[in-house]
Amino acid sequence: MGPLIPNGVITGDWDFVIALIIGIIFGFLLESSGFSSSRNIVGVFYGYNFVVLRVFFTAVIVAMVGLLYFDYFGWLDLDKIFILPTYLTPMIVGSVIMGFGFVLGGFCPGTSYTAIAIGKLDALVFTVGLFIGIFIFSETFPLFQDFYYSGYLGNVTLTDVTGIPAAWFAFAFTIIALASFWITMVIEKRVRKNITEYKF
Amino acid sequence: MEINNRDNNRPHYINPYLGGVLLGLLVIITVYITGRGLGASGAVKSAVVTTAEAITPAHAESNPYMSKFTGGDHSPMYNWLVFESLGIFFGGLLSGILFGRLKKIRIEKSPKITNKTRLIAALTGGILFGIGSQFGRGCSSGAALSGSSTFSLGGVIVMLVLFGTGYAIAWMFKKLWI
Amino acid sequence: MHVHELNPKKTLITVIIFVIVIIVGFLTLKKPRFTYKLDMKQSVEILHDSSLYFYPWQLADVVDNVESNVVLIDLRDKFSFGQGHIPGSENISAYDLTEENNIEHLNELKSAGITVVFYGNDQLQANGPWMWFRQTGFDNVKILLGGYNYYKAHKNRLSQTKSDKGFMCELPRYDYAKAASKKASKGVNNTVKKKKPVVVRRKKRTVTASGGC
Amino acid sequence: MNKNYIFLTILMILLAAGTLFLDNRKDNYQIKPEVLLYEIIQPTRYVTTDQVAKMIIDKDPTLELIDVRSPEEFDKFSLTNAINVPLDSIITAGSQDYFGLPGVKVVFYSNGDICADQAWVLTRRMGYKDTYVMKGGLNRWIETIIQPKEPPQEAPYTDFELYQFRKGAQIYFTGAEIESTQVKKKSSVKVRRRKKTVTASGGC
Repeated sequence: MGPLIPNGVITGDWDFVIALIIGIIFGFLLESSGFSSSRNIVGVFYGYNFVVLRVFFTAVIVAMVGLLYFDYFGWLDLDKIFILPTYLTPMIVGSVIMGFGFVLGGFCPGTSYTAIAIGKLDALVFTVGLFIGIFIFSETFPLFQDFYYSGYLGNVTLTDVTGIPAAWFAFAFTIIALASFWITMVIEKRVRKNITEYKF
Repeated sequence: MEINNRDNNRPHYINPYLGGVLLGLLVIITVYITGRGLGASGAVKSAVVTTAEAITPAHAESNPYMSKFTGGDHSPMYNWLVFESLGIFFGGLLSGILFGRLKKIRIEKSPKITNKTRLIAALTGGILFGIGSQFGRGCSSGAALSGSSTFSLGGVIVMLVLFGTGYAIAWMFKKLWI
Repeated sequence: MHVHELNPKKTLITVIIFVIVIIVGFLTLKKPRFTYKLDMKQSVEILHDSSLYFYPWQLADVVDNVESNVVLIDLRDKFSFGQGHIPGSENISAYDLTEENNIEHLNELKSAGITVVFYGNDQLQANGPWMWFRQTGFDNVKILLGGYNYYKAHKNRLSQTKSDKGFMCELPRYDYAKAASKKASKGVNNTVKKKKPVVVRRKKRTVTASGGC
Repeated sequence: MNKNYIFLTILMILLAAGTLFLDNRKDNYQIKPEVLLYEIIQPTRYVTTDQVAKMIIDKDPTLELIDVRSPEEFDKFSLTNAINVPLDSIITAGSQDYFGLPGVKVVFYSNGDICADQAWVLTRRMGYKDTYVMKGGLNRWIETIIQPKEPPQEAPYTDFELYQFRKGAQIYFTGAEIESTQVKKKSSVKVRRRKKTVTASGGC
């Protein structure tokens, strides 16, 4: 049955309405979980607030497990969904750069939109930075075009690379995530004792 | 407890696990409907291409990166991710109103730094994130969240390296936040 | 208050709804009607098994009702069937093969140990269905070599077809290399002649063994 | 600490562990039996020798001819640019590199069309799309392209058009403009003999 749009169950005309609705839910969830505050987000790196880790890992394990069940029930064909292509080296380098941007800026693109919505000036500046960054990238693209396309492995999943069934990855991720929830709880309690409470 | 006194002033957030479960279900629904996951940085890319095209169309066409996204029947802004990002904005607004967080324009920062420092850091962070997201084929929501949910190797790599770098360098910028 | 001291009621409710959806999924899960019983390797191997092919001369007994353990199934449409068919055969059009009562009927024949022979106008028409039923575990299904057309042309001398190769449609009817390039015909001609006696001897053995293909 | 969290943790572990027991029904790449049978019944996979000849003459880059006969037969004669993948080795990993390339039409052929059709069923079950069978095989190739017969006088115009095309194709493939009568006789003599020769190498 699913995915609906690639299978033609829903026509492309509804694309943008659906995009808007999904975006609204996404934004609502990000904001209400506290992702509109950069100090909340960055707290994950200093141990005083693990909200990012909790939301993110919970979302990943629920989605992983859910997709596997949906695939099994025949509701969703996992072979037909888009798999993010892997470009090994540029992805690693890009993620390192993003890591710096994350700690410096305190947002990622999605969360910065919600923070603009509730009136955070730093989020607006961050988004302007995003714009400039992508512009710089496009302008200098010819310089590292070869690098940009290097390390291409195709649209591979973990199963394609390792041969281990996806369910084992879902299970391992779940265990890691749940363990980290309990461990970070202890860390968070300890760190918060020595920290002056911050305003949101 | 000292913290308890301030609970009344604290903004009300939903339980992070509730947010996480709902977000996970949203990813499933999104994949179920569209066959691909969520994303956010793609909208800014569309905006960049559109702006460049509006100012100097010839330049945008000749740029090997931007030309990948120009030349369709519609403007690059007529794009799934742009609409989704608009939705993110309005969703955030809705939640801000509901939970009383929509206030006048303000800057959030550590009390130890000036507004200027914070804004410069935010701008630098934005620029770096913008460049990095192009190499990483997506940002934390597009690549890390949706990518790893669909068991993509690239998605997992982005997630691990992104957070790993964060932890590795966090001590350098401690002053910005605490 | 730490988040772990709050009561995650809503989270619990959401997760339970999620679990209920999964349980509903399990309850509504239908067992697939067909599964492959042979893997790819076995599916290739059966193509060499001459006992899975039904030779035209074997038809003689079936038509004369001597052999009662064989059911012929005509996969052509009703119209062609009405115009002429092998006596004693049943008609299940290829388009209706998966209908519940037809599958049931084939299953009954299978459990009764009766051999089912598929045929179409030619071997090709029945080839796909034959392979499919073999692969999905109907190990009583065979295919009639030559199909109805061959039967029609030879129906009065079926027993003599043992020595005929006309139904073996995979046999080359021409010397391709020679037919296609006339310039080199002389050279090829010589080699063929040399090889000929050796080859003829082998022929008799091979034909019956290697089935239609 | 609320004990509901412990409950949630256990629930999530159980859910994740449950996925380990979902047997992989799809055999990860094979198409469903129902779909396979449905496509088997459709005649859409057949292409005529004329279509193949036209594609070869046009040097159609999307065409990929696969010869499923034995290597010996392949060495003696094969169609232009065909690749030899004997039916027995069609499921080996090396052979599968030829199938499922985007924008490429794979056409199977053999002496007749049974082996090619069997190759089609096997590859289709493995999920490869855009695969076709040359109906009639090389036997019909010779009859229609290499030694086309002139249609009778009362035949419709399209038959003559087709005949014209085949004559052209004949010249293209044989490289010779000889009066066909003589050739026919010659080859028809050899044909009988040849038949015996190849029988030896078995089916396909």
